[in-house]
Amino acid sequence: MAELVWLIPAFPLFGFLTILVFGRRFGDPFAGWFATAMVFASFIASVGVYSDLLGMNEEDREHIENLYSWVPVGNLQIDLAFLVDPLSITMCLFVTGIGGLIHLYSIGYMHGDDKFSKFFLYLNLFIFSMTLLVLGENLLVTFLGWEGVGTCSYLLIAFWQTRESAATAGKKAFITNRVGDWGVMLAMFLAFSTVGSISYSVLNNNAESGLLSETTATGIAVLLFVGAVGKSAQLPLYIWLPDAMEGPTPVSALIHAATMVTAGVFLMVRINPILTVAADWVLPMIAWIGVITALFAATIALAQTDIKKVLAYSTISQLGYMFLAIGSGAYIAAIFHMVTHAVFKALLFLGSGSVIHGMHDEQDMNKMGKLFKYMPITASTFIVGWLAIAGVPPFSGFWSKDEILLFALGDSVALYVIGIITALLTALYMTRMVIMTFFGEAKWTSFANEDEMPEVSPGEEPVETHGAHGEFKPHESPIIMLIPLVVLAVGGLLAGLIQLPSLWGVPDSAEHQLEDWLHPDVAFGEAEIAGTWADDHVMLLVIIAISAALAGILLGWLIYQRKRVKAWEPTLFANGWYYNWAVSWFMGNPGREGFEDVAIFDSKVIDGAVNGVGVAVREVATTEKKTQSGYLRQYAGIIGIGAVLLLGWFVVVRGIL
Amino acid sequence: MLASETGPIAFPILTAIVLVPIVGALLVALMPKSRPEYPKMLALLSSVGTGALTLWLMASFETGDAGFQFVSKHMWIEPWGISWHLGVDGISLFLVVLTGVLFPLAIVGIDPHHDGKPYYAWLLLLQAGVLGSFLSLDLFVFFIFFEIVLVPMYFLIGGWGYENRVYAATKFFLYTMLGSAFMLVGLIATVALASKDLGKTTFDLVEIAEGANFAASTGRWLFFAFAIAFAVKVPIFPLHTWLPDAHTQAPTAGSVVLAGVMLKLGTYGFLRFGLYLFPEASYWSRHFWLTLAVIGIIYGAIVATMQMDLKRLVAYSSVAHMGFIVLGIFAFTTQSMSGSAIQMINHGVSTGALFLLVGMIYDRRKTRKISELTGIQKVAPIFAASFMIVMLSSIGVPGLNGFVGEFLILIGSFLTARWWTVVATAGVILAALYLLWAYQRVFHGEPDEENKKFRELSLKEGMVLLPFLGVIVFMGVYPKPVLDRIEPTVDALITHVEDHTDYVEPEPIVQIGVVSEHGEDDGEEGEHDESEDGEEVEHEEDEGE
Amino acid sequence: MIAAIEPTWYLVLASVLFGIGAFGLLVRRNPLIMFMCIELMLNAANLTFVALAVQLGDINGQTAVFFVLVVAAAEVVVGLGIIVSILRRSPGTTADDLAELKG
Amino acid sequence: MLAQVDTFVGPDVQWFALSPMLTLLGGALGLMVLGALTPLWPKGLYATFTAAIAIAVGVLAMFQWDDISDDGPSTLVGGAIAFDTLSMFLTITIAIALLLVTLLTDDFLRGTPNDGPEIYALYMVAALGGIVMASANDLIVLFLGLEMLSLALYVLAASNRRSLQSAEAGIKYFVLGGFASAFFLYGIALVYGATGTTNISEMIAVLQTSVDVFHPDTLALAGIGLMIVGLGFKVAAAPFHVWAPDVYQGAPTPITAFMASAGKAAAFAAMLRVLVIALPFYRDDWRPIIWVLALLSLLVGSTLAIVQNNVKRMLAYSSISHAGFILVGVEAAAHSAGEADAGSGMPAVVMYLMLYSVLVIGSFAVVAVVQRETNGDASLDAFKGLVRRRPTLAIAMTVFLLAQAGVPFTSGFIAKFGVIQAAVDEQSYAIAIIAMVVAVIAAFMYLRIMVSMWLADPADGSQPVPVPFLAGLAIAAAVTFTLVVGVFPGWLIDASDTVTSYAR
Repeated sequence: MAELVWLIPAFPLFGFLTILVFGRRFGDPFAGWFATAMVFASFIASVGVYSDLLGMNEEDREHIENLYSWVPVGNLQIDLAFLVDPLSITMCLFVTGIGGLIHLYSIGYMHGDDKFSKFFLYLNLFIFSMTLLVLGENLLVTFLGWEGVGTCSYLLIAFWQTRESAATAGKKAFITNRVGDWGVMLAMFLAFSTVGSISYSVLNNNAESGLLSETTATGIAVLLFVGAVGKSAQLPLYIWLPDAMEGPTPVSALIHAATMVTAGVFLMVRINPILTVAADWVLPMIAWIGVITALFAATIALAQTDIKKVLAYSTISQLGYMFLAIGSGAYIAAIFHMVTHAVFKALLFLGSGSVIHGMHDEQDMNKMGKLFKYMPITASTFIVGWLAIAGVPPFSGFWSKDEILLFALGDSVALYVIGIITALLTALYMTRMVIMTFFGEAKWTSFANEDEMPEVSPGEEPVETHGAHGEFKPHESPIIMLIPLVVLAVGGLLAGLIQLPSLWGVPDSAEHQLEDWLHPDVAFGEAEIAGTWADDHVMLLVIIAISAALAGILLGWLIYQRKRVKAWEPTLFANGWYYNWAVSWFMGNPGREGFEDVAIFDSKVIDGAVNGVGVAVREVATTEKKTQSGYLRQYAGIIGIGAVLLLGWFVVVRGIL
Repeated sequence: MLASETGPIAFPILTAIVLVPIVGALLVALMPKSRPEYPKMLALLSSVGTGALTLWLMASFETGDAGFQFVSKHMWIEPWGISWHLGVDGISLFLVVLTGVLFPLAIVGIDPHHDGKPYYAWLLLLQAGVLGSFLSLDLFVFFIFFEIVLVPMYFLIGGWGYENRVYAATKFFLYTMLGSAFMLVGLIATVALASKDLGKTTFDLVEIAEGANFAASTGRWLFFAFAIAFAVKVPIFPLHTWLPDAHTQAPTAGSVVLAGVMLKLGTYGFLRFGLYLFPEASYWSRHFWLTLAVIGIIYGAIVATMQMDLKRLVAYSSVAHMGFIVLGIFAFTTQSMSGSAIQMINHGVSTGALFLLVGMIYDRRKTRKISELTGIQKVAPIFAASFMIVMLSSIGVPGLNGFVGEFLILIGSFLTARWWTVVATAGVILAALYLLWAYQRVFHGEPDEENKKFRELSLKEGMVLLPFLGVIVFMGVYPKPVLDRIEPTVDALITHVEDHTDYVEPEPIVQIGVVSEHGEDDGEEGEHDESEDGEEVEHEEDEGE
Repeated sequence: MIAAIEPTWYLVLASVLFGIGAFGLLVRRNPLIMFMCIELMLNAANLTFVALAVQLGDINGQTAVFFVLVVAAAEVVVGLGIIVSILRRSPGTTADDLAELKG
Repeated sequence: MLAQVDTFVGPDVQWFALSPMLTLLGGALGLMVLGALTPLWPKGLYATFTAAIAIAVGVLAMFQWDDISDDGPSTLVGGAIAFDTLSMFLTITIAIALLLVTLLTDDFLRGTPNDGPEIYALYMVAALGGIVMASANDLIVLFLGLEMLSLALYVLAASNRRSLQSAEAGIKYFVLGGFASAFFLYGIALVYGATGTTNISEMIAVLQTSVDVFHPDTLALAGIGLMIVGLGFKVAAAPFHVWAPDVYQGAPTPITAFMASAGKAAAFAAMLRVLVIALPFYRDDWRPIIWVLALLSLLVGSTLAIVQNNVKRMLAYSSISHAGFILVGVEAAAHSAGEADAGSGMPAVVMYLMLYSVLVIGSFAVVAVVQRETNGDASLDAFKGLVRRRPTLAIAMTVFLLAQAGVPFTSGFIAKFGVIQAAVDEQSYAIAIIAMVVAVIAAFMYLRIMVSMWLADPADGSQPVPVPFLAGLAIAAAVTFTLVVGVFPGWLIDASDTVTSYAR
């Protein structure tokens, strides 16, 4: 049923339109159920297509579904077409799958919000755009989804738009992404001007068949990477993602952890032949940006107190890993980590959401602790996510991260070392987070006691729900929010199975399933690992990786639980190396002043010139006016002078000369 | 009076399209003062009639025909060789339709503060003038319509505008008149010089463009005489400063029309009378215009960011958007020019809608100051939503109309004007900056006392906005029907330029290479391949392989 | 035998008269005198006509003088009428007093 | 000698060909005599009589036109009068001006001591003088016509005995006019000395044989210079324009209208006769001067106009800048003066004259009507909110102003277009562009008047302006003419194109 692929985006679109019209009548919670149903329907459609592809033999697993001719002008023939192949379907599966779960979760989370239906309106629009993005057969369709998800992200970050910070964060996200889009658009232009088409099939074919010159390939690759950096929040454009946590937590989970932010990685994999043809400095550049971002974000995550901020920076860090993978030519690994990360990061976010929910919208970890007792399910699922991201076997994170590091070592030792250090830091800050939230002593009670002071009239329902307040106990979230947690926890545990390495004890049939599945897509670009030193010493690497993870956890345990070691959280980290601060300072001061100057130039100089002409004419006229003095004899004089001048001309100039 | 009617329709529809509003205006003017409601009904009637005619025109337009259709030509001022020569082609068609549709909406949607009668009369005259200039194929006829448009607009701004209206109206009138002063001289000179080639004095655009060939230097002088007038009208940096004042002070309908169709007179003039009459000169001077266009894009956006007044902001955004259109025109590729042609429509729709919305804001709050507006989204979500959609289209978000035009312009310009395009694309970022910032300040946040009373979109207003939103989405999702009608004309125009210059339009050809082990075989022999395998490849693609 | 005076001298004289007339118009305030200066200029023109007619041996130049004289007479009538009407209203009015219209 | 005297035969006079002039003459004299002999005629009858004469003149001129187009141009009365379409075109123009001004005058004089035949008689004398100027084929005749016109206008300008301004206008006009015509006459004399004749046809013949480019005749050149002074004064071209604003403002409004229309037309006709027709062989000498005069008139006229507050004065300055426009046409005509293909300069000029005459009379007519309400005040304030006090009047004025600004679909645009076209055909682009740019400055002045009519609120306590029937008729006629010609100018262009085949 590959030709029915259009159903995948169709369902969420239908949901969007329906809610657009009837949203208010559906209300809470039906609108939510409806939207969720739509996404799951689309998931089922994906599964259908997936099974269909499975049925085919490998080389046929590519189908272009052409809906209609979108922008046809001269040689530029752009169709609204979908490309069905293992990669896009893989993306569809986890986008719609995880998306569905998060929809479900949101029904509980957003319950009671007066813009309930609007929330699901945006969510469905997002899923629609995201599926377009991954299914697109050419860069423009992808870009359609690309901008679509960007817009939804803007709308959802600023969902609670009455909050100044939320509105600003939304704007910031959109504009920062635009900077990346600039690259994507130019990449399209370059592709068209050299290749004459922007459809993946043509581009990749030309790359593989050598029709694509190295310079062009480099150009396209780098420009697209600029876009990816924007969308996937890498250095130097990551600054929007931490602020994006202003949005409702499900949004953070869905858009800013699981799906949208991975679009950049997806795009890189999608065009991996071009990356391969491009100049030999492109891939290392990507790898280095990735790994540096990973380390950088990890250090920042180490010192955050806002539970969501920690997860945000950890997301950036994990995305860095994926780009490290891309840069090392490990496209499979990148996708693998994307999937596992999507699962456990969504899990963590939803978990944190559940915590925040239970703590009455408290996000500061300094006011939490000991919550395991009050929300056991949330806590235990959260712990699964923690172990997964920390890279403890057999949890999914371990497998994907390990594979990335393997390839990184195949590329260069430096990358590997930094990767390992980052892994250690990851384990550390996640441990810190888990302990501060679920273990240690309950810091919120003290707040509660404070609030029991008489001036707060008992029974009054607090309007502003920021910060833990009196007469409350952290409570476990409703079942509807727990189901997704559990499902994802299972996923977080098992996701590794889709791509097991060839190790002792792993049945051959289970090995490298993802690799085999994605092979047609990445065959050209995938780096060759077999035979390298790294490949020969896999076992050793595994041990190093595991020890790093455990070291991180142990360290965290010593610091935050046992308090044996003093916590080292420099303000430099807490403030994110002051990078964000510097950028906003630049925008706010020199940037703004520059704009001001231009505006002043416009009103003073350019418009001034125009009005100046008018003034000048008036001046001339007023001086002329004096000659019209009204005195008869002066008039006669003027006439006489005129006559003399004329005679001068005629007699002297024309006559005598 | 020799008459010649061609085209599928028997009666001179184009002449009718121009005359109906004039008649309407006269009738409105003759209405008795005692019945204040009649003028509006009458104006609506005539404008709707005109709109219907234009729609009929679009319906019966021959797709794929590059030439002029429904041509109607009558000798008018014989001794000067001037004829009433009207015709429509792919470029002008949609501008005519836009003009036909925009006015009824403006008349329904916005009621004047006072004196309905003259207001509607001027509005209808304005419509007639704009339609006339879009349809005329005779230099003289074009000029008189191009010029007459000033008068009703002057009175609309001056009579129904805001605090600074007289200043703005006068500035608008004189500035534009100054531009056309040069055009008139250039126009007459063109005819005089062409008469030597043609052996007769005629103002007929087609005859001159096809028959006359000016010496390079002469053509350039003449072209610049025309170009000044168009550059003021567009407006191209640095001749733009009349626009913010005119927009800010004009009544809402005035702004809508001004942004919607009148600015297009400039860009349309460039296409029809610049490139068509003086291909050599316009190609020779392309870098000059490209540079000004790009400056306009960036500059307009930057200045827009700093505006305190919503209308001024939108006005400066127009400067930026029109810059894109000029860029596309002077890039001389099928994509870019088609993009410009379609972007004229898109900008007309989006910016027209924006001004409509800003006008509604003003009617409710009696202020356009961004600083005095806040939190409107909370009190009027539907209003905010419609504003959001229009804004996104103006930002150029894919799936909405604004993007299609900008994308085509840029991707086409990249072929011939690479570095200009690179800079212009950055303008897309700025567009997001100033609009989103303004949106945040006006709609986000908690509403204060005054803004709490902000009225939600009324049904009537919604009905007026609906067509705009419909077009915005449709053109973004399925622009093919429009492009199919525009492209042949654009191609013909480019061929015309190619015939008169050494310019050859770059046309990238798709090739499919043989995938070998590691792409060892050099792309050279592939690069310079002939086009036929390119063709068949395209066919394969259409079938979806 | 007295040497005949060259016609050229008459032309010079005429131009001098014309100049005097013009100069007088510029320097005198009394409307009547200004008016007389105009007459002087006209007669300078007449003199030129006659002199040239003699020089060219052509009669038309002299006939022209008669027309001019008639015209001059008519001017006297009109001019005096206007001037008198002003002087009657406010005696002793000079040309410089009539400067209400200006700018 | 005596034998010759016996056989003396006067020149044969084609009385019918002279009928327009004779009609006017008869009308003037008749009105004077009858008016003197009979008691005061009933209201409006003098005007009706004059109007009838004007119409008759126009109709007769049409007849002449047919004859001329049948058997070509010729000269009358022993070559003193040129009998060609140029003169007839101007005759018709002046007749139209006379007609409109008469209609306007009737009500204006009501209740003033001048409410008698004299004014009308003077109109007709002036018109006659103008026609003689336009059709003179002899410089002396031209001078006579000029003086007829001028003397009549002097009197008319001063005719309002109640107003000191009128008297001041009269004396200024008279003294300066006399001054200028002295220059003109002296110029004629010098040219006569150089060519030995005052007859234009003979002059052309003489110069054709004798003119020597390398040793130009200084006498003739000086003469030309002096004549240009005289003509420049009459057409109010800068720097000889100084009289115009004061006189136009001071004189009674209908008379101003007559000066600005018939007076200007006749003067420009004379200029064409003297320079373009009589002295084409010196065209390279005098064309630059015309160029400069045009430039100065355009600049001075439009710039000074925008800083005025009196509408009459504004229109005076605008008429100066219009003179500049017409001079652009003369300059164009100069390029091909005397050649077989006379170019489009002269037609453009004469057409401009006719169209502008109607426009300016219309404008002043509105001013006159408004003045009646504000007892003589013609300042911008007097026009405030006119659209509320009398919409039709405001609309009419708007039409006239827009036409003067050269907005399409009005006669003013056609006029400007013709002139610019003529200039461009002769490759004098510079002056053409300058003229168009200056027109923008002038437009600002027209906009100012429109603003006070449309956008300013009427002064409180201002009553609706009553429009007297005949004046209304004149205004309506002017508006109709302006718009009709603006849309269908073909016939007029055809007519004006014939003036290039003038009598030589």
